[in-house]
Amino acid sequence: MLSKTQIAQRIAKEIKNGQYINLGIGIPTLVANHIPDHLQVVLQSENGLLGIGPFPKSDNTDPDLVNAGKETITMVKGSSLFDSAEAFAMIRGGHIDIAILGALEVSENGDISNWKISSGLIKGVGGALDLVASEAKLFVAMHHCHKDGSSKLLKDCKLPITGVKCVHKIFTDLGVFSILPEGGFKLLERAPGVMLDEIRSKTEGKLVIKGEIPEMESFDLG
Amino acid sequence: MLSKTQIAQRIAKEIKNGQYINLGIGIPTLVANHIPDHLQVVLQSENGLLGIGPFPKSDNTDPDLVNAGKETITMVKGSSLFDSAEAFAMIRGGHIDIAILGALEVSENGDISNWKISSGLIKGVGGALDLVASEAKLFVAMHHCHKDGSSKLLKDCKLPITGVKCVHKIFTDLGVFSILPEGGFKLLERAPGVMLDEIRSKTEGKLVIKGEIPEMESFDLG
Amino acid sequence: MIDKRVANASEATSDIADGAVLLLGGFGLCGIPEASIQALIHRHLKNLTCISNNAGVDDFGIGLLLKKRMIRKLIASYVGENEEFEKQYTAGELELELIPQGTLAERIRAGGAGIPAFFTPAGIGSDVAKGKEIREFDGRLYLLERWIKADFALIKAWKGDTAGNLIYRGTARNFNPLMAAAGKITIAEVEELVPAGELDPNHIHTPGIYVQRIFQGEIYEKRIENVTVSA
Amino acid sequence: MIDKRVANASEATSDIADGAVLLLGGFGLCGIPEASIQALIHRHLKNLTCISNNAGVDDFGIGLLLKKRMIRKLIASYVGENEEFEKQYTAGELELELIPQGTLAERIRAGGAGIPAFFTPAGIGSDVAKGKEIREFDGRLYLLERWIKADFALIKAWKGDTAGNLIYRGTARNFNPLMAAAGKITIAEVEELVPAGELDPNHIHTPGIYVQRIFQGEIYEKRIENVTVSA
Repeated sequence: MLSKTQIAQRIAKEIKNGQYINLGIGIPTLVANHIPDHLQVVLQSENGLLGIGPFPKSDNTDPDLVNAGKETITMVKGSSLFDSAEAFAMIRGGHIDIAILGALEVSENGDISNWKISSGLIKGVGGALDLVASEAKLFVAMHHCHKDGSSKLLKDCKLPITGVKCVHKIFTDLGVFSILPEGGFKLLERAPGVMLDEIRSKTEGKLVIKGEIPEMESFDLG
Repeated sequence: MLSKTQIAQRIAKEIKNGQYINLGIGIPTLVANHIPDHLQVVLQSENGLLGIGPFPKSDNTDPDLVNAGKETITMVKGSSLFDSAEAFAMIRGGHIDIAILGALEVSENGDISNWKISSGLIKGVGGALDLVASEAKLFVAMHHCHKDGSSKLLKDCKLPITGVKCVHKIFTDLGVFSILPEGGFKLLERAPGVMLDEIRSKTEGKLVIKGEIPEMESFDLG
Repeated sequence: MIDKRVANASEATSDIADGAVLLLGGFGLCGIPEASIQALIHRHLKNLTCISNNAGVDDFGIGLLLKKRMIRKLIASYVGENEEFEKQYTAGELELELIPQGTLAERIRAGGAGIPAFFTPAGIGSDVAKGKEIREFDGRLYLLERWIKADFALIKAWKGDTAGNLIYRGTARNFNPLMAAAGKITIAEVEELVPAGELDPNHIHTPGIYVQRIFQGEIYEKRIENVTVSA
Repeated sequence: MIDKRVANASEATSDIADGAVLLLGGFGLCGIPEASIQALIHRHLKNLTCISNNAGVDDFGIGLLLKKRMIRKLIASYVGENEEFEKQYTAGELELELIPQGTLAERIRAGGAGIPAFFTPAGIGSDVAKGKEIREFDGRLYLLERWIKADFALIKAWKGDTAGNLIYRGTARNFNPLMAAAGKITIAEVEELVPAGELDPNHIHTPGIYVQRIFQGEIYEKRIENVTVSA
């Protein structure tokens, strides 16, 4: 089973040179720490920045410089600042290559539910609806199950849906999955030490296992 | 009969403190020279400038600074530069108070035709369609008649229409006219020395003359 | 140039009345009109409609207006940081309309730009699309969204000049420029107010035409919502 | 940061092929992509669709492409300054689509921003509205306009960095930023190309994400269409 950091590390391996990427709140934010230095990629913050840098040193926080999670950040060289309409023009207009989001549920046909809900009340929709409706390749980063043990990989989403047929790949603590065009979670990789039976038992939606499923390449577990 | 400069001078008297104004090509451009110094007004150029200043001295022209007529200009203190989408957002969004345009024809219900036409070919529509459809008060500056002597104040426009029921006031070499809600050119002022009969004979559309029509206040004829 | 100066936040906001519809700039607590909000909480306003990306926190930003029960309706994309909101909402005292963040931004931009409606893909298949016209363009589905305009826009910039031209700083820009254009009366507060002509026309983010009143705020707390630092 | 540099205009435009749809920045002769146009006229391209506010003059700007008969269709708001256009148009060799300037700007902006269609008041009652959907919002009539996108956008800025970030100068900005976002491949030429990090992020007009290729042009004639001076 992967830690949140390891899920982020695994997703980072998907990133290619020259890509513009939007990272959602939670595990996706951690991906930034694991993008190899030799890759030229740019991280977008949908409040209005291209070129998110590392978190600042404690003596260098700037209240006028926050990411979409309202966390203090820095800017890398070559950044640009803009307003929120321009930020979403980039997203809606297909200029962002990859969006990495957390989710509460994903369905076997690629629907996603990721609205913030607390005691039955939807507390926010944020920028996710625009991201999932864009042409960006959508990666989902999440735990395979809820805290009560129930699966997040479902036949149909039970929570309000954020977007339909939009998820490209799912990265959980148990493995990596793609969504098949005809529906179904296709298992691509197992997390180190995780057995197929565990994935089967924890996946409520249709799971497709074809041939030998490789174990994830081991990586720094730090 | 007024000269072009005098028509511009007369229009300038309509301008009030605090207004944002778009001046079209031709006579409207001349209005800028006659706005009283004590008024705080801002001239917009729809290619992307608020705060047009006087034409530059001959040793001070800048190819990167032109107005909507592609003429070299200067900027006043407090100007701002922006792109053409923003310029028309200002127009369409109702932020410009007055638009002053030239016209080929105006109809008695306030329609305007002012597209550039040469030998039967429409050579351009420019920004006029956006201006006439905006909430800006529309002033038309033009000669009362075409060169062949035919009237430009018509019952119906014969040329392709730029905008319907949008003209607020018309300033010609013969006088000042408003458009009545029920249709008709209401004569407000005569140009110095111009008789009612001349205006009657040169106005093809419905002319409304009620009571004494004052002669325009004399102004600098320079 | 037209002089847009007013003395302070109280004067700038004095004609905001019960039932007014307000646009409030900022993202989280970043770039919010602190001074205008402070001026409002000293008055006894009722039934405000507040349109802002967030609802502040309980003791800062729009949260202060919520606490004083001045707000009847909130239009936002995310209100998860505000506990007071939940209390009033559950008690049925507060109306809430959640709008996807990009759609919220574009609807406000449309309001300022005179575009009464536009099509967007955001929300297709979700509850957001309920009751909205859906149409296919080039093989994809889009839904129709309307413009948003308001009686007043309360915005915050870094520098401004007396003609109302504004420059923002960092990500404190966010919704402020869009809202500036969508307010019938736009009230801008700045950290530094300079004479017209001192700002480079090429660096201005919000042209003065969108701003009806401008003043320099006295103190800016600029509270940080989530201080996150690296080792 | 992603390095968008290419050697020169020839390399930048080498894959523009017959039948391509091009957006060309500039207003009149102000802010036009001089170097990219020069590179194109040395090739034997056919059937281009050129979208630009104007058509240049006979011996400069888009007029050069017209003279070489590379253009099949022109989409513009005003072509009155170009005689060659009239000749070819009258001979039936050239198609022309005239679009109101603000609608042209907004359609291109929509193309870049992923808005497939929007309503605008411009053109109601005129020939521009023919065949278009008309709808009433809040008591006024508006017509539906579609986005404009292109295979390539050729734009010109003042300063740029290797990451594709651009700053324009004066009114040479005009259509360039909108077109940058609406080109599938956007080719930016600049008077001065600097390393990423040298431009203030707060002064950038076009974020580098919209630019796929950037180069520094060699010489800029910057011809003035109408020199007008005061006494």
